[in-house]
Amino acid sequence: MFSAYYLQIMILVGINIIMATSLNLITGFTGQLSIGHAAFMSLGAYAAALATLKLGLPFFASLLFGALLAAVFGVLIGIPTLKLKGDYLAIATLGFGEIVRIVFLNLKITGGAVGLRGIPKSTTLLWVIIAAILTIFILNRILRSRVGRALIAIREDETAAESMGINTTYFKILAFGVGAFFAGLGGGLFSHYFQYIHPGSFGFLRSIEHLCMVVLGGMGSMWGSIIGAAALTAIPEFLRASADYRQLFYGAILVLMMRIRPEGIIGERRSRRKPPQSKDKKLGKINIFKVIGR
Amino acid sequence: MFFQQLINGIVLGSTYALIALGYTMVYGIVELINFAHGEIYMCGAFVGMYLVTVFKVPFVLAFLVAMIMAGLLGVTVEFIAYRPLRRSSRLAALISAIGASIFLQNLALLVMGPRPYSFPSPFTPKVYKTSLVIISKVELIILAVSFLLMLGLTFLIQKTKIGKAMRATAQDKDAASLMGININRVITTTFAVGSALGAAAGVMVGIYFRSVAPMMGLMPGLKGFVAAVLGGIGSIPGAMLGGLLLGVAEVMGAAYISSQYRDAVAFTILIVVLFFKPAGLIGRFLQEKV
Amino acid sequence: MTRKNVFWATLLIFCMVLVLATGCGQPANAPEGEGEGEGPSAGAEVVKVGMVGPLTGGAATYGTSVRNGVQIAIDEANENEDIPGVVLELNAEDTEGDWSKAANAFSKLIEQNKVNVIIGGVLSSETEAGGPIAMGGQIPAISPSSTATGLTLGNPYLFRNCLSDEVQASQLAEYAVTELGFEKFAILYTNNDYGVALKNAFEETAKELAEVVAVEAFMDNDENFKPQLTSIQTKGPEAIFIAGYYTEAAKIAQQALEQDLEVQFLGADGFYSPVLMEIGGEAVEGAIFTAGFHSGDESAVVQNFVNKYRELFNEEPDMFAAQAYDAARIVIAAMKSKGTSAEQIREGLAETKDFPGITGNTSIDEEGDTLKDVLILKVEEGIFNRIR
Amino acid sequence: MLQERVNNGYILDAVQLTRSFGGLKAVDRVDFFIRDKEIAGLIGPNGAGKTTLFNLFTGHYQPTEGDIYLHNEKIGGLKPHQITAKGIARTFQNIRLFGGMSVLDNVLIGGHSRTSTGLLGAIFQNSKDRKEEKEARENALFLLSFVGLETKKDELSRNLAYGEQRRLEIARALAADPKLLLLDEPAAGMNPQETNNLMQLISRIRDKMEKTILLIEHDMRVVMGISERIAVLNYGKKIAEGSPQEIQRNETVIEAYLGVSA
Repeated sequence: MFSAYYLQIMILVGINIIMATSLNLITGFTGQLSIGHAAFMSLGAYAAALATLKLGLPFFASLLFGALLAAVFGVLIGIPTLKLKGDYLAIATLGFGEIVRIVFLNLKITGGAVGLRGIPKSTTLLWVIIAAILTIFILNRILRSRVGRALIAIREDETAAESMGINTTYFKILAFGVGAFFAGLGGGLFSHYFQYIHPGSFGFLRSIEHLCMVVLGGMGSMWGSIIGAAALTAIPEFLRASADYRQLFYGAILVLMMRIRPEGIIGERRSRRKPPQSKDKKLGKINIFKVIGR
Repeated sequence: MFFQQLINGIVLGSTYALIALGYTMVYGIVELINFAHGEIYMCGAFVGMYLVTVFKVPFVLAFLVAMIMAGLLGVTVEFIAYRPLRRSSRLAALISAIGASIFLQNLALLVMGPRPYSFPSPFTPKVYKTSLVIISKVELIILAVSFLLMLGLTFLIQKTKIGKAMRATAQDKDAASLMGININRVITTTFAVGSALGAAAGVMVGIYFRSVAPMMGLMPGLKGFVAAVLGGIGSIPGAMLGGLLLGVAEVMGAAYISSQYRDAVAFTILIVVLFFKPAGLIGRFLQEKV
Repeated sequence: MTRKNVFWATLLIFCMVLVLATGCGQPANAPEGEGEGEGPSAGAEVVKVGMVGPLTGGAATYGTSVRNGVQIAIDEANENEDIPGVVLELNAEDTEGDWSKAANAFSKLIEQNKVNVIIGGVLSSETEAGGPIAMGGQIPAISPSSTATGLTLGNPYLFRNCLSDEVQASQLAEYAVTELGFEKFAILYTNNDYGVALKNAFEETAKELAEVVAVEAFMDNDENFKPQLTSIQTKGPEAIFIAGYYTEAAKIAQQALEQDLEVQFLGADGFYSPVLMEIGGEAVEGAIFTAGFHSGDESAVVQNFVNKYRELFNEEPDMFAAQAYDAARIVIAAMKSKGTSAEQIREGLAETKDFPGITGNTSIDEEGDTLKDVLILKVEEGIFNRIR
Repeated sequence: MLQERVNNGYILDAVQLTRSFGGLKAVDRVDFFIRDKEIAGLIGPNGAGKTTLFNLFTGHYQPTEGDIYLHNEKIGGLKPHQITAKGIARTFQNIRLFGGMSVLDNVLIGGHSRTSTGLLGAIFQNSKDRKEEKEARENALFLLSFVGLETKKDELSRNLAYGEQRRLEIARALAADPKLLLLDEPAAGMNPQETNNLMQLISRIRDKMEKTILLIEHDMRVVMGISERIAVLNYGKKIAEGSPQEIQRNETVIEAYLGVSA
């Protein structure tokens, strides 16, 4: 058997796989940069914990409740995406994440700044594995369907996607909803593993960690997110060996990895160059003389 | 009380504005969110503090040296962490920036230790009172210096040759390059100037709050970034306006709504503004050409 | 491009190797030449003591102080051969101030390092997350600073050595009304478990005895308190109770001075650090606060600690360091009386009674909570003087 | 919601269509119609408002004034994806393929509005959804072979040659099974051989698939060669309309192109 430490890391890897793949759906596949994934995680974590503690729901039902609540908020935050693009969207999601964190820090029912304790330890490695596999399976099915194609088309070219009959608004919100659902699921597993939750762990640094997993693994690659999540969960633990230099190395490793493989561990190389442009139209203008003059 | 709070907000906002300028300049040229900017702000503050307390350098000189050193640091970070990724996806550059930020923060932690250092004010403390507001000398100096720096930056960008090159590069990098503008030089200058402004903010915040610490860049860095976006990222007047607005919003939120929800109020304002002005207050929303 | 990549990849691998290399040399205070028959530790049994706290991130200053305090206690025990035939080794793990990472640190110390006892976590949230893990691994843990109410309830493996927020805040409120004669209070608290607990206790007592005119919050690591102070100023309190740590308290005092807000500052043990005066300067002069430790105490144990701390770390100890030092010494005392196995340490900790610590006489009750004397200190001419 | 209109036999009918950008009228009171199953051409000098007119038809721009009817149903003000669902598909002047997706996937996306599998369908994939997907694939493969790209179906679309990308865009638009196909400069940047193939393809689309086609084109050999009716725009106004022969003889048109004042 594994030691409890390795077991814990594996559980965290599993939860982070759920987090990274679900963020990948939003950011990697649909192309909507989100720096607020931890907010969905915390919504799921708190909702599931409170469902267990206050409503006495069984573990499975609490998880579902947390995930659904997160999905509702995912749809709500998806609505500003109607208008926002790129970094503006990123900042709006970051702001949303901070708002959620501050609200949890001040609410009575969530224990506020003291945190919420006494959550039963229901999450086991088996649960996490099942949840992670289910997440990957469902996300894969979505991605390989008409829905997934629509999402990827939005990433590739939103205007063209709209011309193909894709209701981009609807599908962007759908991506946020589905992504948030699984983030909430991850959060529920998280709270039922640690038996305690506090808003401090769901700040924007956590969201950025999720984003790092996705980008490091390779945007828009399911395997990439899985590897990215595993790597970025394990590396900091591995780096504990370096004691005081740990965070220093962590920063350096992020820079170096991006230098070596800017496209992520798994991911195709794509440059920022513009798509092929049609050639000079003046040629066409000359042609008209020929035709008309004939 | 309202006017006092307004002054509080403007002073806070002007430091945000200075930080936001660094973000927005870099973004305007290379479309990169320079996440390490908060750390450059911190390093600038440390250099200033060190020169003043250990080497007894006059404050004005220390201030300038801090700006220069931070400029050099900014250029170094650009060279190591961003330049190799210029042709890669923007997110790769973002992650590299985050890595650089973590690295610098923890380097400072290792070298300087975690305890905050005292940054003694070089000015004799003095408070000016009117019937409406109370304002301290340090606050007046911060306002004046911020204003001068912003004026100087505007001059640099509007009137000088390198400023023109910057504007051209921001418009279209390829075209600028074809016109014989040395893009690398423009980018280096942008990082240097942006970082120097960040350091100026760091030193001023250092003397304002009397302390310097390795973690001091984290929140102001985030706020400066938010301010830049609020104003319309890439726009220099936007950064100034965004900084001031964020500062005032935060103070008013704490004063009239709830100090517990201060940041939540500020971020709600951000989201509402973006909802109505999706490209920030001054940013141009470019309708995509079909 | 490819050749460049090879270069960077090599650099990355080099870094990794460096990590391992530094890692191997890490147990900084492991006795030299372990098991090779040198020095006093010849053939000695090594007992590992874990420490968990924020060594990086916004709360690093508190975690580092705790590590320093524990370090001194362990070095002393090894030097004096307090526990015959046993050499203590400190294993410190970082949490970045994030409780979920604290849980990893607890797990790692218990499972990988095989520590027999853990001193930590530092922040209450860290201890909350680590407590169940310590219980699961049947390793006792003693927090030097986690003050959250009810933290140790129902966990026989969890102890703490710190002043109770409730006790110190209510005692201070009482003192401020009855001894100092204040009638109108304002409270400015940091929005974390420490600040909230202090605020609640102070508010309750102060409202019974006098009036609380304003309550304002701020966040950890905040620098600007002007809006809150401006609001407070309009309510005209005579004293402000700052429920928070020294860095913020010094800045609050400083900014109040700039704003012409002349009031008495009150605080709790979070004030106890030389940083308060370094940053606060004139502004914190006269501040009154509760504490468990006073470096001006002439007793030999206190002076010994203060001198060693100065010598080793080139700075003055703060409250965290003092409480951590005591926590470690309580652990060592437990080892001495009961033995060094985890279970023996747990028994020893549970039975701690009137331990003569530098933070006062300390007993641990049946819930794992501490009973301590509360001192009241005042800043006078840049130093802390005991006034009660 | 959608007003009905007297049937006049036109597939598309624009009435007094105007679109201003600030003070500039990019399209100025244009009346324009397309008959069922015809190939119509739209020409005009650069900046005449041709692409703006296209964007009005496809919903990328909202008309400032005037109405557009598709089969007598008002479509002005609808979103692009709604208009696609109603039966207008387009290609773009500066090719806008989904570069990171395979050639086949590009065509499958084209069929988005003709399929209905939603989120739950994607997850549970019952027999109806599987059947729909299978049919969509078959149809996409048919369209690829129609434009001669069946061998490239698994390649990333951005790796295709320029002319192939143009043809893929057409296949993608056809997958939406439109009544009206709008082609924005399909021959731009093509060599004479490719242009010839393109002209044949356009004719085949109309003849075999019975589509109505409107194309913007600068290459007069293409426009004059395959269009049955041509409209000419200049400075946002329609200055002429008629058969290719009529247009070639039209004085105003020649003036507009040569820029000679009369």
